[in-house]
Amino acid sequence: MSKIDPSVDDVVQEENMLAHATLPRGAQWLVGVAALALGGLAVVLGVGIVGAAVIGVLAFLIGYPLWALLVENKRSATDKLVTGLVWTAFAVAVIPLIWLIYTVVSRGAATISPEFLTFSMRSVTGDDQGGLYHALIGTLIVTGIAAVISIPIGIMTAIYLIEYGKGNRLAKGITFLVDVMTGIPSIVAGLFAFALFTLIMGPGTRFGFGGGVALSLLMIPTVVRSTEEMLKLVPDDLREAAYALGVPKWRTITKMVLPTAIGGIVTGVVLSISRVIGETAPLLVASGFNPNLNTNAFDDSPMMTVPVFIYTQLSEATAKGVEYAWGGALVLFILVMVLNLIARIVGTIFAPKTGR
Amino acid sequence: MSIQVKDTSIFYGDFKAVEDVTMSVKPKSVTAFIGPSGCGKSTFLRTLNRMHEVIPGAYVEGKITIAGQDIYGPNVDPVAVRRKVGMVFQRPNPFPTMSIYDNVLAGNKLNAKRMKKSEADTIVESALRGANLWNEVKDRLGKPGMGLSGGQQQRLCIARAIAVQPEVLLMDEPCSALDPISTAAIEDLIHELKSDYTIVIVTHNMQQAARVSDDTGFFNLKAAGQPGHLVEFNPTKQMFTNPDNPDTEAYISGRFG
Amino acid sequence: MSIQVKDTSIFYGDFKAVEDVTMSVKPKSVTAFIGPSGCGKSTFLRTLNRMHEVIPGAYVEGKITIAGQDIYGPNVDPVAVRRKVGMVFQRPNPFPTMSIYDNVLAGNKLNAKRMKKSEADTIVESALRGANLWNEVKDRLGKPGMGLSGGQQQRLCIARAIAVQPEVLLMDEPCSALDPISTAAIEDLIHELKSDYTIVIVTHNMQQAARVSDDTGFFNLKAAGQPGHLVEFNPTKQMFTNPDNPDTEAYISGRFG
Amino acid sequence: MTVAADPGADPGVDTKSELSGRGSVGDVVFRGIAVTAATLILVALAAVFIFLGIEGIPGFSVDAQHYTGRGSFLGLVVPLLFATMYAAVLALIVAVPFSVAIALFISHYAPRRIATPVAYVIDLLAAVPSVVFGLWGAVVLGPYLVPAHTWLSENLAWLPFFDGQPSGNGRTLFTAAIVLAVMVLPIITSICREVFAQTPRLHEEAALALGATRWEMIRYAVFPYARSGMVSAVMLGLGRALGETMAIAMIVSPKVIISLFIIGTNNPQTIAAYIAQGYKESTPDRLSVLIATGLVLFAFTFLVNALARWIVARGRAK
Amino acid sequence: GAANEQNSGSEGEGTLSGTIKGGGSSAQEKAQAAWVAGIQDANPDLSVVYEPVGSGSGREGFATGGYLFGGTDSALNDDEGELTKAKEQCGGDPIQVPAYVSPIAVVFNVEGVDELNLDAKTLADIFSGKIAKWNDPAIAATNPDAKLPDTAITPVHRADDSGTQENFTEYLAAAGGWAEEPDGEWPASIKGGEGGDGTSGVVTAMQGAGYIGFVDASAATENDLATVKVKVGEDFVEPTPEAAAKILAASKSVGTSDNDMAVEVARTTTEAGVYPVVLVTYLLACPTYENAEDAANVKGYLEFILSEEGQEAAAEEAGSAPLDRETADKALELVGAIK
Ligand SMILES: Nc1ncnc2c1ncn2[C@@H]1O[C@H](COP(=O)(O)OP(=O)(O)OP(=O)(O)O)[C@@H](O)[C@H]1O
Ligand SMILES: Nc1ncnc2c1ncn2[C@@H]1O[C@H](COP(=O)(O)OP(=O)(O)OP(=O)(O)O)[C@@H](O)[C@H]1O
Ligand SMILES: [Mg+2]
Ligand SMILES: [Mg+2]
Repeated sequence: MSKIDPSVDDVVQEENMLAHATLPRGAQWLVGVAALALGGLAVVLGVGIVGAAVIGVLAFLIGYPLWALLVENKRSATDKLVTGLVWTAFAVAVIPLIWLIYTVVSRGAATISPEFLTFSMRSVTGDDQGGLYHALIGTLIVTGIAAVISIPIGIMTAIYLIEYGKGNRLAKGITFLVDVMTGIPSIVAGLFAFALFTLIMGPGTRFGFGGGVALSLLMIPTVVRSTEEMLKLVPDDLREAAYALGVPKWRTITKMVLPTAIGGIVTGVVLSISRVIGETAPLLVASGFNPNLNTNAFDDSPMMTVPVFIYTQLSEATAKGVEYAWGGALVLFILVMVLNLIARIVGTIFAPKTGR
Repeated sequence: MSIQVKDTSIFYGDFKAVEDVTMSVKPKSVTAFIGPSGCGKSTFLRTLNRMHEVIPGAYVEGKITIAGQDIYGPNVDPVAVRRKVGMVFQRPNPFPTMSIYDNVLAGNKLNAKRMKKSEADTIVESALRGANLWNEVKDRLGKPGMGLSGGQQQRLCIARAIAVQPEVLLMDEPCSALDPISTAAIEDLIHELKSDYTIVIVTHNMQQAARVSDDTGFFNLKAAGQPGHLVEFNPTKQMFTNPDNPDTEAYISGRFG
Repeated sequence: MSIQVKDTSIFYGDFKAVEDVTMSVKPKSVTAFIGPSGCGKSTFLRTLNRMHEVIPGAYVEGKITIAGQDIYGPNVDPVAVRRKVGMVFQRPNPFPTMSIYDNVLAGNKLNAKRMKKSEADTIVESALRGANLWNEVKDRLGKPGMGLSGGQQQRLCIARAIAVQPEVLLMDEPCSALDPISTAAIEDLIHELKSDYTIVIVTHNMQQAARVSDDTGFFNLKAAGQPGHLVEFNPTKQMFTNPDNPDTEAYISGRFG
Repeated sequence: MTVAADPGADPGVDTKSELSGRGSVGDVVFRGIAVTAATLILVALAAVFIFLGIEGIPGFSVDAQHYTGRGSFLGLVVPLLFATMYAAVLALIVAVPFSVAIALFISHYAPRRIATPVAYVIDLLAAVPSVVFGLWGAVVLGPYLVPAHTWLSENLAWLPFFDGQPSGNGRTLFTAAIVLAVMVLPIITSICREVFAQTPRLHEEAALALGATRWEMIRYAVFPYARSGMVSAVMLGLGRALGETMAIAMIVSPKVIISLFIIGTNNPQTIAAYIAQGYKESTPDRLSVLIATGLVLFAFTFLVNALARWIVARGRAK
Repeated sequence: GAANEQNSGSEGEGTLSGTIKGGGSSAQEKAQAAWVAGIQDANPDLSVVYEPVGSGSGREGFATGGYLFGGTDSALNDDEGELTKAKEQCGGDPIQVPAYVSPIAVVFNVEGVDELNLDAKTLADIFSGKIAKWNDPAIAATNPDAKLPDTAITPVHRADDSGTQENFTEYLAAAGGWAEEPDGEWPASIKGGEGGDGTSGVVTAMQGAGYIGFVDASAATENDLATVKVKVGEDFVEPTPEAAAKILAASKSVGTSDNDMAVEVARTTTEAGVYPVVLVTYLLACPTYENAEDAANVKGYLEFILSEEGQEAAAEEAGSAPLDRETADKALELVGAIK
């Protein structure tokens, strides 16, 4: 930036200091309308809705920064381009999301009924009314077991990595292994749990606890990584302040560090539950299939879960099966929605109070 | 660059932090703001380069003109304002991932102007010398800026701000983490810079205000929870010898007494 | 609680930050450390309550005894040391999850000490009064500590430190973010506390050192990159009128000149 | 504690007891628990590895008929591995820019009123079971993308990805990559969003005060700060993409081949889907082959992670 | 029966009680569901669990004792020692009896074509990719009246390892000169074509125009897919249960012991009205069980399956062909000896 000779301090110079030409207010709307018009024109010319949308978006993405480039400068143009890209990315990505959610909700809602939620598939044939009560309970139990195993191990491991291990060899190794763990294919986790319990409990053991173990294998790395990230964000200042008050390290961690990070940790944990609650392959292998209600996760008999319910219903390749599958999907979806809601509430209650 | 402030009130959402300030900062001079903690000095300073509005819900009422132009006017780009009105913060904030060298050049790089290595080196050296940091860091320019002590970090931030050669320089207690030698160097620097820049500084150190500033503004709070307001704005000499307002006198003498 | 420091050197991994310090801090007195930025004042202060070792790779050589006991001795619990030796940091750092009230009580609460509400209230009020913050916050004790201004936050941290009634109080530039009124209050507080506690303070403000301290230690750097060392440790009066060492005189007069 | 005796006179028998290590039991226990947890992970992983080894190693050399007509284990696993990697990379190419953009959108661009529900909806998406993704991809999205397949093969056939006869029902790697991208998007987005939002205000303000535009502020203050978080987010996404089983199995019409072509009826088969589709009818020998491919996938993620780690470390050293 | 857990199956008065677990063929899933429902309705205190984990896992589970009974689409043999293992586990020759016969329908989706007649050779050529267009002379030869379009044929196979596929390729090999070894896995050497995961995957794939595939006949009916009539002798036969049921009588036994009723299906039969593209699926059980309750339960369950009532239930639920009574009686005799 060339320095303006400060001794020359006249109005003209002051004018060009800040009053470099800017786009008029609402320029984005103007460009937006123009892009929309272009898209509309494309529709009229018979390009098709998707093509027209692409044309419209491109017109906006190019037009807006271009205008800024002509009137303002390159940096402002870049900024506007990125802003446009971010909004477009959001809009584009939201399409499949909304579409998927819409499909699940609209197709699932037709299936869900009190009977669907309270009946199992015991002795259900043909057009009999069945339900996923047994699978829902199974999912809660199996996921619960996975959570009970993974959350303490995951959080304590993250604590070890951030608070104790800082950079030592074991910590480095474990960080690495946790990364590797994220790459365990879910079906391999299932095969592992199945083989493990075949060894311990006898051949062909498929039961709830096995499913829980398989899922926890998939869940732990997510818990560790997200907790780790959150713990890293707690400033060292705060730890030192606590130490300086004569607080032992473990109390500092449990009473100060964890509460400060709890919002993020809970989000991470819920995310990791969400990630495994819909796992199908490992549960198919490890906790099996059962049309009956089974509430004992340690008994050597299979425990049905919602994803497996969905999968088996689908594989029947009947209209009823497909309907039940969508119903199951919606139930799972609502389950996670509730979990998320709880997490969100917990997160807000414990979030650092910045006073802003 | 003269700065005119008229009937300006500053809000954090519903909370009015500063009320009804009117003042006129002379170009190429040093203006100091003093006042008790929480009276809104930092808040007010941040409105002068439109940094206040980056806090969600924060807004400004009134009119502030720099060099005759309303910086809150409809066509004004806050980015352009901030480029012309540099700022040094109360707490040092070097960019954590950058080396010392890159930290100093951060502002210049933003302008996406290609610089020759030699040119860049010159800018870095002169900015660091200006901030009295050159000798301490010249052998480790490639090291991260966060590895410095608090005082060194703050001087790095000052170097970073002056490296882009703004026209106005706002400083929020720039020396509060500095030792006397660095402070003196910065004060000297302020004296030097004054011939090129308009400087506005918030300070708790009344001697510092007395030493470096041409004009002084005294902010006060009527009571806790009330908005801060400008009690008196006068040439520093007059302020420290013969203030208009009895509150000012009380405050200043409380310090010296 | 007298503090004896003998032949102490302080390291960050391979980097020796402070070299060969020997001094004797008198009980129930105020000792100030001064010196240029980066000379290791903060580093040295943090070795007095074993806070230095929380930085990975950091270690201390030499012998430091408090009340006759080697605080780096084999059987000593650093936590117990820190409970006896409180600390206030350079940058205010209230706990973000806690209200003002809980912040003051943090030392007790984090240690899971049970106490009656009335008892807690008393501690909070007296600590906040001591930090000259009571009037400003008494109506919003339940509000988060982070919502205060910088100066208010620092006073909150001082209140938090004195709330646990340590025997030694270390302060690292506790007033660098405070306005004169708060500073004066803190200085008064230091005077008061001195009858109960041994106080060690790092400050850049030489008048402050002169005003509050009984003894002063001057740290300096031979050159950038070299370790800091203790140049002179003497009663404050002597230090400011007739220092032993010409470097001290230069530094002090540089400030006043 | 003001009762403490004059320290000059009393060098402190009682203070000795006060400073010595009583409080440390909690620390030792807590640390012990943490170390145990960390070690448990090591043990679990070792167990998986040993299990895969014991069950899988025989699969390296069984009767040639068990290698899906590929002759040998190597002939089988190389195309599978290629496909696994290929599908994951395609998915990440789509997902990463979108995830970062959406995370930025939530943390820095959108007004709060929009950002909160958007974040919520995206978190929800992480919960959609992979069978549902598979179902949706095969039944809803695939047929919908058939025109896109045709268009790509007509207009971009000079690229090896699109050079050939397009599928008539969209059950291709192209569709699967998009579905996979939608599946990993919430994972990457939510971690990125979290780290973006945690960028210290001071650093953001430092950049803004230097006259940075919003984008420049993000580049200077947000990205550098978030870099390691972003890498681990992507690694998590990659992990999921590499190991995804049901969705790919349900969507893609597979074949054990090495081919870049992604819009036809013969798409490269991934390891996880291969295992899922082979394991139900498997005889012991066949199962050992399947597990051996799982072992290879496992070893491969090991390598990928080592590589990622190395890249991050190198980036930091600069 | 009712599915509400609280008041399920209160009408029965059977005496069997306890839980038995079996597993295997997923093709049997629907039939098993019907049988389970039937036996549980009759014996309210009995729980039968059938896990549709796949024939391979089912045989493995049965051979290692994880399952008390198994269901498999391909007969237990000793290629990889499964039979030996099962013998050890049972302490005697395992019982292997047919459960039912299920027709496999060849389904197609060609615009403007509602009926299609094909012979085995043409089918083999279509699925191996040798015939690539719908208007190929070989197809036209058996369909003189159809308006066959000049479009590509996409044959759909199973992407997973499946008993249906194994039986279908067996048919192609035996009757159509299919060059590959019949197997549950689709041969890798065949270029082109499309794979679908499970029956539902094939059904989904059949949305594409110009597609031809094969699924369990009940799935074809359920999803309204057009089916091919297959040439047997001089006739073209539809995949009906009746036509499929006749196949067993024409097939020869290949059992490895007296307890083994495995047959080699007569794929090349020319008998009128017999449909040779079928899946014969088996039940596995031990001749003796350590636990008397298990023995009684397995025996009771298998007897129910083989009874007329059981066969009827499966036919209704899964569209399978009931066993002819002669076969069923022989099977019942074997099952009746379980103790
Ligand atoms: N981000 C914020 N949101 C809401 N209120 C704020 C915020 N920042 C500051 N305040 C409030 O605005 C008032 C003025 O604060 P400000 O930081 O401007 O004071 P100051 O004069 O700079 O104090 P100090 O000398 O301690 O830095 C105070 O009451 C403070 O609590
Ligand atoms: N965490 C750390 N790791 C490595 N070196 C450090 C660390 N903290 C400080 N140093 C170095 O140790 C030396 C002493 O730093 P220290 O912060 O103690 O100085 P100071 O006298 O307190 O300075 P100031 O007055 O600026 O606060 C400096 O050279 C500094 O760069
Ligand atoms: Mg301030
Ligand atoms: Mg310091």
